[in-house]
Amino acid sequence: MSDMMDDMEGGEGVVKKFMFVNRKAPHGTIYALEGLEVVLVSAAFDQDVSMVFADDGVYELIKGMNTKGIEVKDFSKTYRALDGYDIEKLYVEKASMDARGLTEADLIVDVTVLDSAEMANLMAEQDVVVSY
Amino acid sequence: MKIGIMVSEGPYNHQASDTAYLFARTAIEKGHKVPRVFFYHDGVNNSTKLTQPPQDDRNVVNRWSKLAEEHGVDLVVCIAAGMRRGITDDILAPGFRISGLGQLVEAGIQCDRLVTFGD
Amino acid sequence: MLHIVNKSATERNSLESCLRMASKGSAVLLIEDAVYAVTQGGVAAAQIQAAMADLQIYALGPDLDARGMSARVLDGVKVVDYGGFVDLVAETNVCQSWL
Amino acid sequence: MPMVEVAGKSFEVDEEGYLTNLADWNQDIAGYLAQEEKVEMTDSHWEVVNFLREYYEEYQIAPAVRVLTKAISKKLGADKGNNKYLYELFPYGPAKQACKIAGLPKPTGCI
Repeated sequence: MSDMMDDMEGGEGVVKKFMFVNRKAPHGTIYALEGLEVVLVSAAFDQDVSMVFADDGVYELIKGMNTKGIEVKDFSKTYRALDGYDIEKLYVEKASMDARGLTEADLIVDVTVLDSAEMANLMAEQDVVVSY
Repeated sequence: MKIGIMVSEGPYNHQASDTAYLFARTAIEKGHKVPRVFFYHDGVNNSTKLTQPPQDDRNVVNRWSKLAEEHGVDLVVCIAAGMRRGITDDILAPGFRISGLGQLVEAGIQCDRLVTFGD
Repeated sequence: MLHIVNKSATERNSLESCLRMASKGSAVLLIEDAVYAVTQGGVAAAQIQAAMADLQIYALGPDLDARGMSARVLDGVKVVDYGGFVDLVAETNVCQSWL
Repeated sequence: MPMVEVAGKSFEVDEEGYLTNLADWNQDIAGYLAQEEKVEMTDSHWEVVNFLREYYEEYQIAPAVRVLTKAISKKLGADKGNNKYLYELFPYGPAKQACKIAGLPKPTGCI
Protein backbone atom coordinates (compact mmCIF):
# COMPACT_ATOMS: atom_id res chain seq x y z
CA MET A 1 0.00 0.00 0.00
CA SER A 2 1.30 3.45 -0.74
CA ASP A 3 2.05 6.09 1.82
CA MET A 4 0.79 8.87 -0.45
CA MET A 5 -2.81 8.64 0.60
CA ASP A 6 -2.87 9.87 4.18
CA ASP A 7 -6.62 10.23 3.94
CA MET A 8 -7.04 6.68 2.88
CA GLU A 9 -5.78 4.62 5.76
CA GLY A 10 -7.69 1.79 7.30
CA GLY A 11 -8.41 -0.05 4.07
CA GLU A 12 -6.55 -3.20 5.09
CA GLY A 13 -8.70 -6.28 5.32
CA VAL A 14 -11.56 -4.69 3.39
CA VAL A 15 -13.08 -6.99 0.79
CA LYS A 16 -15.10 -5.18 -1.83
CA LYS A 17 -17.02 -6.49 -4.80
CA PHE A 18 -15.06 -5.39 -7.86
CA MET A 19 -16.52 -5.80 -11.31
CA PHE A 20 -14.48 -5.26 -14.46
CA VAL A 21 -16.68 -4.64 -17.49
CA ASN A 22 -15.27 -5.55 -20.90
CA ARG A 23 -17.20 -4.10 -23.81
CA LYS A 24 -14.48 -3.66 -26.44
CA ALA A 25 -13.23 -6.04 -29.09
CA PRO A 26 -9.59 -7.12 -28.88
CA HIS A 27 -6.79 -5.81 -31.15
CA GLY A 28 -8.69 -2.88 -32.70
CA THR A 29 -7.92 -0.91 -29.55
CA ILE A 30 -5.77 -1.66 -26.51
CA TYR A 31 -8.60 -1.54 -23.95
CA ALA A 32 -9.09 -5.31 -23.77
CA LEU A 33 -5.39 -6.02 -23.17
CA GLU A 34 -4.81 -3.22 -20.66
CA GLY A 35 -8.10 -4.07 -18.99
CA LEU A 36 -6.91 -7.62 -18.48
CA GLU A 37 -3.71 -6.29 -16.93
CA VAL A 38 -5.75 -4.47 -14.27
CA VAL A 39 -7.68 -7.62 -13.48
CA LEU A 40 -4.49 -9.66 -13.02
CA VAL A 41 -3.12 -7.05 -10.63
CA SER A 42 -6.40 -6.88 -8.71
CA ALA A 43 -5.95 -10.56 -7.87
CA ALA A 44 -3.15 -9.63 -5.48
CA PHE A 45 -5.53 -7.56 -3.34
CA ASP A 46 -7.81 -10.41 -2.25
CA GLN A 47 -10.98 -8.70 -3.37
CA ASP A 48 -14.20 -10.29 -4.62
CA VAL A 49 -13.48 -9.90 -8.34
CA SER A 50 -15.77 -10.60 -11.26
CA MET A 51 -15.42 -9.93 -14.97
CA VAL A 52 -18.23 -9.15 -17.34
CA PHE A 53 -18.07 -9.55 -21.11
CA ALA A 54 -20.78 -7.69 -22.97
CA ASP A 55 -21.22 -6.07 -26.38
CA ASP A 56 -18.02 -6.45 -28.43
CA GLY A 57 -16.20 -7.53 -25.27
CA VAL A 58 -17.53 -11.02 -26.00
CA TYR A 59 -15.12 -11.15 -28.94
CA GLU A 60 -12.20 -11.10 -26.49
CA LEU A 61 -12.97 -14.71 -25.57
CA ILE A 62 -13.18 -16.24 -29.05
CA LYS A 63 -11.30 -19.50 -29.58
CA GLY A 64 -8.77 -19.93 -32.33
CA MET A 65 -7.26 -16.45 -32.60
CA ASN A 66 -4.06 -16.26 -34.60
CA THR A 67 -2.39 -12.88 -34.22
CA LYS A 68 0.87 -13.68 -36.02
CA GLY A 69 -0.15 -11.80 -39.14
CA ILE A 70 -0.81 -8.55 -37.27
CA GLU A 71 2.33 -9.01 -35.16
CA VAL A 72 0.68 -8.56 -31.78
CA LYS A 73 0.58 -10.85 -28.78
CA ASP A 74 -2.27 -13.34 -28.58
CA PHE A 75 -3.45 -12.38 -25.12
CA SER A 76 -6.64 -14.40 -25.50
CA LYS A 77 -4.56 -17.22 -23.99
CA THR A 78 -4.14 -15.16 -20.84
CA TYR A 79 -7.84 -15.42 -19.99
CA ARG A 80 -7.16 -19.09 -19.35
CA ALA A 81 -4.65 -18.10 -16.64
CA LEU A 82 -7.33 -16.25 -14.65
CA ASP A 83 -8.35 -19.44 -12.88
CA GLY A 84 -4.83 -19.74 -11.45
CA TYR A 85 -5.18 -16.18 -10.17
CA ASP A 86 -8.38 -17.23 -8.36
CA ILE A 87 -10.50 -15.09 -10.65
CA GLU A 88 -13.30 -17.48 -11.38
CA LYS A 89 -16.35 -15.29 -11.81
CA LEU A 90 -16.61 -14.65 -15.54
CA TYR A 91 -19.97 -13.54 -16.85
CA VAL A 92 -21.18 -13.10 -20.41
CA GLU A 93 -24.36 -11.29 -21.33
CA LYS A 94 -26.58 -13.58 -23.41
CA ALA A 95 -28.03 -10.83 -25.63
CA SER A 96 -24.51 -9.72 -26.61
CA MET A 97 -23.49 -13.28 -27.43
CA ASP A 98 -26.69 -13.94 -29.42
CA ALA A 99 -26.33 -10.71 -31.37
CA ARG A 100 -22.92 -11.90 -32.56
CA GLY A 101 -23.99 -15.40 -33.51
CA LEU A 102 -21.87 -16.92 -30.75
CA THR A 103 -22.42 -19.61 -28.15
CA GLU A 104 -20.47 -20.74 -25.09
CA ALA A 105 -18.80 -23.39 -27.24
CA ASP A 106 -17.02 -20.60 -29.16
CA LEU A 107 -15.33 -19.25 -26.04
CA ILE A 108 -11.83 -20.01 -24.76
CA VAL A 109 -12.85 -20.16 -21.07
CA ASP A 110 -15.82 -21.37 -19.03
CA VAL A 111 -18.27 -18.57 -18.34
CA THR A 112 -21.63 -18.05 -16.71
CA VAL A 113 -24.19 -16.74 -19.16
CA LEU A 114 -26.65 -14.22 -17.73
CA ASP A 115 -29.64 -12.54 -19.30
CA SER A 116 -29.74 -8.74 -19.27
CA ALA A 117 -31.88 -8.49 -16.15
CA GLU A 118 -29.58 -10.83 -14.22
CA MET A 119 -26.61 -8.79 -15.39
CA ALA A 120 -28.34 -5.60 -14.24
CA ASN A 121 -28.87 -7.03 -10.77
CA LEU A 122 -25.31 -8.32 -10.51
CA MET A 123 -23.95 -4.92 -11.54
CA ALA A 124 -26.14 -3.06 -9.06
CA GLU A 125 -24.83 -5.08 -6.13
CA GLN A 126 -21.14 -4.24 -6.75
CA ASP A 127 -19.03 -1.86 -4.68
CA VAL A 128 -16.74 -0.82 -7.53
CA VAL A 129 -17.34 -1.12 -11.28
CA VAL A 130 -14.36 -0.49 -13.53
CA SER A 131 -14.86 -0.19 -17.25
CA TYR A 132 -12.56 0.61 -20.11
CA MET B 1 -17.00 11.40 0.88
CA LYS B 2 -13.86 10.10 -0.85
CA ILE B 3 -14.24 9.93 -4.61
CA GLY B 4 -11.51 8.28 -6.68
CA ILE B 5 -11.24 8.97 -10.40
CA MET B 6 -9.83 7.07 -13.37
CA VAL B 7 -9.00 8.92 -16.59
CA SER B 8 -8.55 6.70 -19.64
CA GLU B 9 -8.04 9.17 -22.49
CA GLY B 10 -5.37 11.68 -23.37
CA PRO B 11 -6.01 15.43 -23.30
CA TYR B 12 -7.45 17.39 -26.23
CA ASN B 13 -8.36 14.39 -28.39
CA HIS B 14 -11.30 13.41 -26.20
CA GLN B 15 -13.42 15.30 -23.70
CA ALA B 16 -12.86 12.69 -20.96
CA SER B 17 -10.02 14.53 -19.25
CA ASP B 18 -11.97 17.82 -19.24
CA THR B 19 -15.06 16.22 -17.76
CA ALA B 20 -12.97 14.38 -15.17
CA TYR B 21 -11.24 17.61 -14.16
CA LEU B 22 -14.46 19.62 -13.89
CA PHE B 23 -16.04 16.79 -11.93
CA ALA B 24 -13.05 16.58 -9.57
CA ARG B 25 -12.91 20.33 -9.02
CA THR B 26 -16.63 20.51 -8.33
CA ALA B 27 -16.50 17.54 -5.94
CA ILE B 28 -13.77 19.30 -3.96
CA GLU B 29 -15.71 22.59 -3.97
CA LYS B 30 -18.68 20.71 -2.56
CA GLY B 31 -16.61 19.42 0.34
CA HIS B 32 -15.78 15.93 -0.92
CA LYS B 33 -12.27 14.58 -1.08
CA VAL B 34 -10.64 13.40 -4.27
CA PRO B 35 -7.68 11.49 -2.85
CA ARG B 36 -6.44 10.10 -6.14
CA VAL B 37 -6.81 10.41 -9.90
CA PHE B 38 -5.43 7.39 -11.75
CA PHE B 39 -4.36 7.87 -15.37
CA TYR B 40 -4.59 4.75 -17.49
CA HIS B 41 -4.58 3.78 -21.19
CA ASP B 42 -3.90 6.97 -23.25
CA GLY B 43 -4.85 8.89 -20.10
CA VAL B 44 -1.16 8.72 -19.17
CA ASN B 45 -0.62 11.48 -21.76
CA ASN B 46 -2.25 13.95 -19.37
CA SER B 47 0.94 13.95 -17.33
CA THR B 48 3.59 15.34 -19.64
CA LYS B 49 5.01 18.78 -19.09
CA LEU B 50 6.02 18.87 -22.76
CA THR B 51 2.41 19.74 -23.63
CA GLN B 52 2.12 23.23 -25.15
CA PRO B 53 -1.45 24.19 -25.99
CA PRO B 54 -2.14 27.58 -27.62
CA GLN B 55 -2.55 30.41 -25.12
CA ASP B 56 -6.26 30.86 -25.85
CA ASP B 57 -6.99 27.23 -24.94
CA ARG B 58 -7.24 25.61 -21.52
CA ASN B 59 -4.06 23.98 -20.26
CA VAL B 60 -5.21 20.51 -19.31
CA VAL B 61 -1.92 19.39 -17.79
CA ASN B 62 -1.38 22.53 -15.70
CA ARG B 63 -4.95 22.33 -14.44
CA TRP B 64 -4.32 18.86 -13.03
CA SER B 65 -1.03 19.99 -11.49
CA LYS B 66 -2.77 22.91 -9.81
CA LEU B 67 -5.48 20.64 -8.41
CA ALA B 68 -2.75 18.41 -6.95
CA GLU B 69 -0.92 21.35 -5.44
CA GLU B 70 -3.95 23.07 -3.94
CA HIS B 71 -5.93 20.06 -2.78
CA GLY B 72 -3.40 17.29 -2.33
CA VAL B 73 -4.86 15.16 -5.10
CA ASP B 74 -2.54 12.23 -5.78
CA LEU B 75 -2.08 12.09 -9.57
CA VAL B 76 -0.90 8.58 -10.44
CA VAL B 77 0.26 7.57 -13.90
CA CYS B 78 0.22 3.83 -14.61
CA ILE B 79 3.75 2.60 -15.14
CA ALA B 80 2.88 -0.16 -17.60
CA ALA B 81 0.65 2.07 -19.74
CA GLY B 82 3.14 4.94 -19.40
CA MET B 83 6.14 2.88 -20.49
CA ARG B 84 4.29 1.81 -23.62
CA ARG B 85 3.65 5.45 -24.48
CA GLY B 86 7.00 6.95 -23.58
CA ILE B 87 5.99 8.59 -20.32
CA THR B 88 8.97 8.71 -17.97
CA ASP B 89 9.77 10.50 -14.70
CA ASP B 90 11.78 13.22 -16.39
CA ILE B 91 8.86 14.52 -18.44
CA LEU B 92 6.23 14.49 -15.68
CA ALA B 93 4.45 17.73 -14.85
CA PRO B 94 4.35 18.77 -11.16
CA GLY B 95 2.06 16.71 -8.95
CA PHE B 96 2.13 13.58 -11.10
CA ARG B 97 3.94 10.40 -10.12
CA ILE B 98 4.40 7.07 -11.86
CA SER B 99 3.28 3.96 -10.04
CA GLY B 100 1.64 0.60 -10.54
CA LEU B 101 -1.85 -0.53 -11.41
CA GLY B 102 -2.25 -1.59 -7.80
CA GLN B 103 -2.81 2.10 -7.05
CA LEU B 104 -6.04 1.96 -9.04
CA VAL B 105 -7.26 -1.11 -7.19
CA GLU B 106 -6.23 0.51 -3.90
CA ALA B 107 -8.23 3.64 -4.78
CA GLY B 108 -11.22 1.41 -5.49
CA ILE B 109 -10.85 -0.26 -2.11
CA GLN B 110 -10.23 2.87 -0.07
CA CYS B 111 -12.49 5.43 -1.74
CA ASP B 112 -16.26 5.45 -1.28
CA ARG B 113 -16.73 5.81 -5.05
CA LEU B 114 -14.65 5.31 -8.16
CA VAL B 115 -15.70 7.16 -11.31
CA THR B 116 -14.25 6.36 -14.74
CA PHE B 117 -13.88 8.90 -17.53
CA GLY B 118 -12.79 7.63 -20.92
CA ASP B 119 -13.72 6.77 -24.46
CA MET C 1 -26.91 2.66 -9.11
CA LEU C 2 -25.72 5.39 -11.48
CA HIS C 3 -24.99 4.66 -15.13
CA ILE C 4 -22.94 7.22 -17.02
CA VAL C 5 -23.08 7.29 -20.82
CA ASN C 6 -20.81 9.55 -22.86
CA LYS C 7 -21.30 8.26 -26.43
CA SER C 8 -23.56 9.59 -29.12
CA ALA C 9 -26.37 7.06 -29.51
CA THR C 10 -26.16 7.40 -33.29
CA GLU C 11 -22.47 6.49 -33.28
CA ARG C 12 -22.18 3.68 -30.74
CA ASN C 13 -24.41 1.26 -28.87
CA SER C 14 -23.43 2.38 -25.35
CA LEU C 15 -26.81 3.93 -24.55
CA GLU C 16 -28.71 0.93 -25.87
CA SER C 17 -26.56 -1.48 -23.84
CA CYS C 18 -26.83 0.69 -20.76
CA LEU C 19 -30.62 0.79 -20.95
CA ARG C 20 -30.71 -2.97 -21.47
CA MET C 21 -28.53 -3.67 -18.42
CA ALA C 22 -29.75 -0.96 -16.03
CA SER C 23 -31.87 -2.31 -13.19
CA LYS C 24 -35.19 -0.69 -12.40
CA GLY C 25 -34.87 2.48 -10.35
CA SER C 26 -31.33 3.21 -11.52
CA ALA C 27 -30.21 6.65 -12.60
CA VAL C 28 -28.75 7.22 -16.07
CA LEU C 29 -26.67 10.34 -16.64
CA LEU C 30 -25.84 11.38 -20.18
CA ILE C 31 -22.69 13.46 -20.64
CA GLU C 32 -20.45 14.58 -23.50
CA ASP C 33 -21.75 13.39 -26.89
CA ALA C 34 -24.42 11.23 -25.24
CA VAL C 35 -26.54 14.32 -24.52
CA TYR C 36 -27.79 14.38 -28.12
CA ALA C 37 -29.91 11.34 -27.19
CA VAL C 38 -32.25 13.38 -24.97
CA THR C 39 -33.16 15.91 -27.64
CA GLN C 40 -36.50 16.13 -29.44
CA GLY C 41 -36.77 14.53 -32.84
CA GLY C 42 -33.61 12.49 -32.46
CA VAL C 43 -33.50 8.76 -33.21
CA ALA C 44 -32.97 7.93 -29.53
CA ALA C 45 -35.88 10.05 -28.27
CA ALA C 46 -38.39 7.20 -28.28
CA GLN C 47 -35.90 4.94 -26.50
CA ILE C 48 -35.31 7.55 -23.81
CA GLN C 49 -39.02 8.20 -23.35
CA ALA C 50 -39.71 4.49 -22.94
CA ALA C 51 -36.82 4.12 -20.51
CA MET C 52 -38.19 6.88 -18.26
CA ALA C 53 -40.84 4.46 -17.01
CA ASP C 54 -38.21 2.51 -15.05
CA LEU C 55 -35.19 4.79 -14.89
CA GLN C 56 -34.33 8.34 -13.90
CA ILE C 57 -32.77 10.08 -16.90
CA TYR C 58 -30.36 12.96 -16.34
CA ALA C 59 -28.29 15.01 -18.77
CA LEU C 60 -25.32 17.26 -18.06
CA GLY C 61 -26.35 20.90 -18.74
CA PRO C 62 -22.92 22.28 -19.67
CA ASP C 63 -22.60 19.58 -22.35
CA LEU C 64 -26.08 20.42 -23.73
CA ASP C 65 -25.24 24.14 -23.75
CA ALA C 66 -21.90 23.55 -25.45
CA ARG C 67 -23.68 21.65 -28.22
CA GLY C 68 -26.52 24.13 -28.67
CA MET C 69 -29.06 21.53 -27.55
CA SER C 70 -30.41 22.93 -24.27
CA ALA C 71 -33.68 24.19 -25.75
CA ARG C 72 -34.48 20.82 -27.27
CA VAL C 73 -34.37 18.60 -24.19
CA LEU C 74 -37.18 16.06 -23.90
CA ASP C 75 -39.75 16.51 -21.14
CA GLY C 76 -38.98 14.45 -18.05
CA VAL C 77 -35.21 14.56 -18.49
CA LYS C 78 -33.54 16.24 -15.52
CA VAL C 79 -30.76 18.61 -16.48
CA VAL C 80 -27.94 18.85 -13.91
CA ASP C 81 -24.72 20.83 -13.66
CA TYR C 82 -21.38 19.40 -12.45
CA GLY C 83 -22.60 19.86 -8.88
CA GLY C 84 -25.61 17.70 -9.70
CA PHE C 85 -23.28 15.14 -11.30
CA VAL C 86 -21.26 14.98 -8.08
CA ASP C 87 -24.46 14.63 -6.03
CA LEU C 88 -25.64 11.74 -8.21
CA VAL C 89 -22.34 9.93 -7.68
CA ALA C 90 -22.49 10.56 -3.94
CA GLU C 91 -26.13 9.52 -3.59
CA THR C 92 -25.89 6.24 -5.47
CA ASN C 93 -23.97 3.25 -4.11
CA VAL C 94 -21.94 2.53 -7.25
CA CYS C 95 -21.48 3.91 -10.75
CA GLN C 96 -20.62 2.38 -14.10
CA SER C 97 -19.36 4.29 -17.13
CA TRP C 98 -20.52 2.90 -20.49
CA LEU C 99 -17.45 3.85 -22.50
CA MET D 1 21.11 -1.37 -26.71
CA PRO D 2 24.08 -3.58 -25.75
CA MET D 3 24.83 -6.58 -27.92
CA VAL D 4 26.13 -9.79 -26.39
CA GLU D 5 27.76 -12.74 -28.12
CA VAL D 6 26.97 -16.26 -26.98
CA ALA D 7 28.11 -19.43 -28.73
CA GLY D 8 28.99 -17.50 -31.85
CA LYS D 9 25.64 -15.71 -32.15
CA SER D 10 24.97 -12.15 -31.07
CA PHE D 11 21.80 -10.95 -29.43
CA GLU D 12 20.49 -7.81 -27.82
CA VAL D 13 19.79 -7.13 -24.14
CA ASP D 14 18.39 -4.02 -22.45
CA GLU D 15 20.12 -1.87 -19.81
CA GLU D 16 19.08 -4.29 -17.08
CA GLY D 17 20.29 -7.29 -19.02
CA TYR D 18 16.91 -8.63 -20.09
CA LEU D 19 16.70 -10.27 -23.47
CA THR D 20 15.19 -7.78 -25.94
CA ASN D 21 13.77 -10.25 -28.46
CA LEU D 22 12.16 -13.11 -26.65
CA ALA D 23 12.33 -15.28 -29.76
CA ASP D 24 16.18 -15.24 -29.49
CA TRP D 25 16.11 -17.40 -26.39
CA ASN D 26 17.96 -20.69 -26.31
CA GLN D 27 19.74 -22.76 -23.65
CA ASP D 28 23.10 -21.11 -24.31
CA ILE D 29 21.59 -17.67 -23.80
CA ALA D 30 19.89 -18.88 -20.62
CA GLY D 31 23.30 -20.07 -19.42
CA TYR D 32 24.79 -16.65 -20.17
CA LEU D 33 21.92 -14.78 -18.44
CA ALA D 34 22.30 -17.07 -15.40
CA GLN D 35 26.03 -16.37 -15.28
CA GLU D 36 25.30 -12.63 -15.30
CA GLU D 37 22.94 -13.18 -12.36
CA LYS D 38 25.58 -15.34 -10.63
CA VAL D 39 23.21 -18.27 -10.58
CA GLU D 40 24.76 -21.68 -11.13
CA MET D 41 22.24 -23.64 -13.14
CA THR D 42 21.42 -27.13 -11.82
CA ASP D 43 18.65 -29.50 -12.87
CA SER D 44 16.45 -27.89 -10.21
CA HIS D 45 17.06 -24.45 -11.74
CA TRP D 46 16.29 -25.74 -15.22
CA GLU D 47 13.12 -27.33 -13.94
CA VAL D 48 11.82 -23.94 -12.79
CA VAL D 49 13.06 -22.11 -15.88
CA ASN D 50 11.43 -24.63 -18.17
CA PHE D 51 8.26 -24.48 -16.13
CA LEU D 52 8.17 -20.69 -16.58
CA ARG D 53 8.69 -21.01 -20.32
CA GLU D 54 5.87 -23.51 -20.58
CA TYR D 55 3.63 -21.25 -18.50
CA TYR D 56 4.46 -18.31 -20.73
CA GLU D 57 3.88 -20.33 -23.88
CA GLU D 58 0.48 -21.41 -22.62
CA TYR D 59 -0.77 -18.13 -21.10
CA GLN D 60 1.38 -15.37 -22.67
CA ILE D 61 2.25 -13.85 -19.29
CA ALA D 62 4.87 -14.31 -16.60
CA PRO D 63 2.93 -15.50 -13.54
CA ALA D 64 2.74 -13.55 -10.28
CA VAL D 65 4.95 -15.24 -7.68
CA ARG D 66 1.92 -16.43 -5.72
CA VAL D 67 0.46 -17.97 -8.86
CA LEU D 68 3.83 -19.49 -9.78
CA THR D 69 4.27 -21.24 -6.44
CA LYS D 70 0.75 -22.61 -6.61
CA ALA D 71 1.22 -23.85 -10.18
CA ILE D 72 4.61 -25.42 -9.40
CA SER D 73 3.13 -27.04 -6.34
CA LYS D 74 0.47 -28.60 -8.48
CA LYS D 75 2.86 -29.86 -11.13
CA LEU D 76 6.12 -30.58 -9.30
CA GLY D 77 4.97 -31.05 -5.70
CA ALA D 78 4.49 -28.92 -2.61
CA ASP D 79 8.16 -29.27 -1.60
CA LYS D 80 9.03 -27.18 -4.68
CA GLY D 81 5.99 -24.94 -4.86
CA ASN D 82 6.98 -22.56 -2.09
CA ASN D 83 8.91 -19.33 -1.70
CA LYS D 84 11.68 -20.86 0.38
CA TYR D 85 12.61 -23.38 -2.29
CA LEU D 86 12.41 -20.84 -5.12
CA TYR D 87 14.43 -18.20 -3.28
CA GLU D 88 17.12 -20.76 -2.48
CA LEU D 89 17.47 -21.36 -6.20
CA PHE D 90 17.06 -17.71 -7.20
CA PRO D 91 18.20 -15.50 -4.29
CA TYR D 92 16.93 -12.27 -5.86
CA GLY D 93 13.51 -13.76 -6.43
CA PRO D 94 11.91 -16.02 -8.99
CA ALA D 95 10.04 -13.11 -10.59
CA LYS D 96 13.20 -11.22 -11.31
CA GLN D 97 15.92 -13.82 -11.81
CA ALA D 98 14.14 -16.93 -13.03
CA CYS D 99 12.01 -14.96 -15.49
CA LYS D 100 15.10 -13.19 -16.80
CA ILE D 101 16.97 -16.44 -17.32
CA ALA D 102 13.89 -17.96 -18.93
CA GLY D 103 13.77 -15.06 -21.36
CA LEU D 104 10.37 -13.81 -20.24
CA PRO D 105 9.33 -10.15 -20.37
CA LYS D 106 10.57 -7.88 -17.62
CA PRO D 107 7.97 -7.48 -14.85
CA THR D 108 6.59 -3.95 -14.99
CA GLY D 109 6.24 -3.78 -11.23
CA CYS D 110 2.55 -3.20 -11.34
CA ILE D 111 1.80 -3.43 -7.65
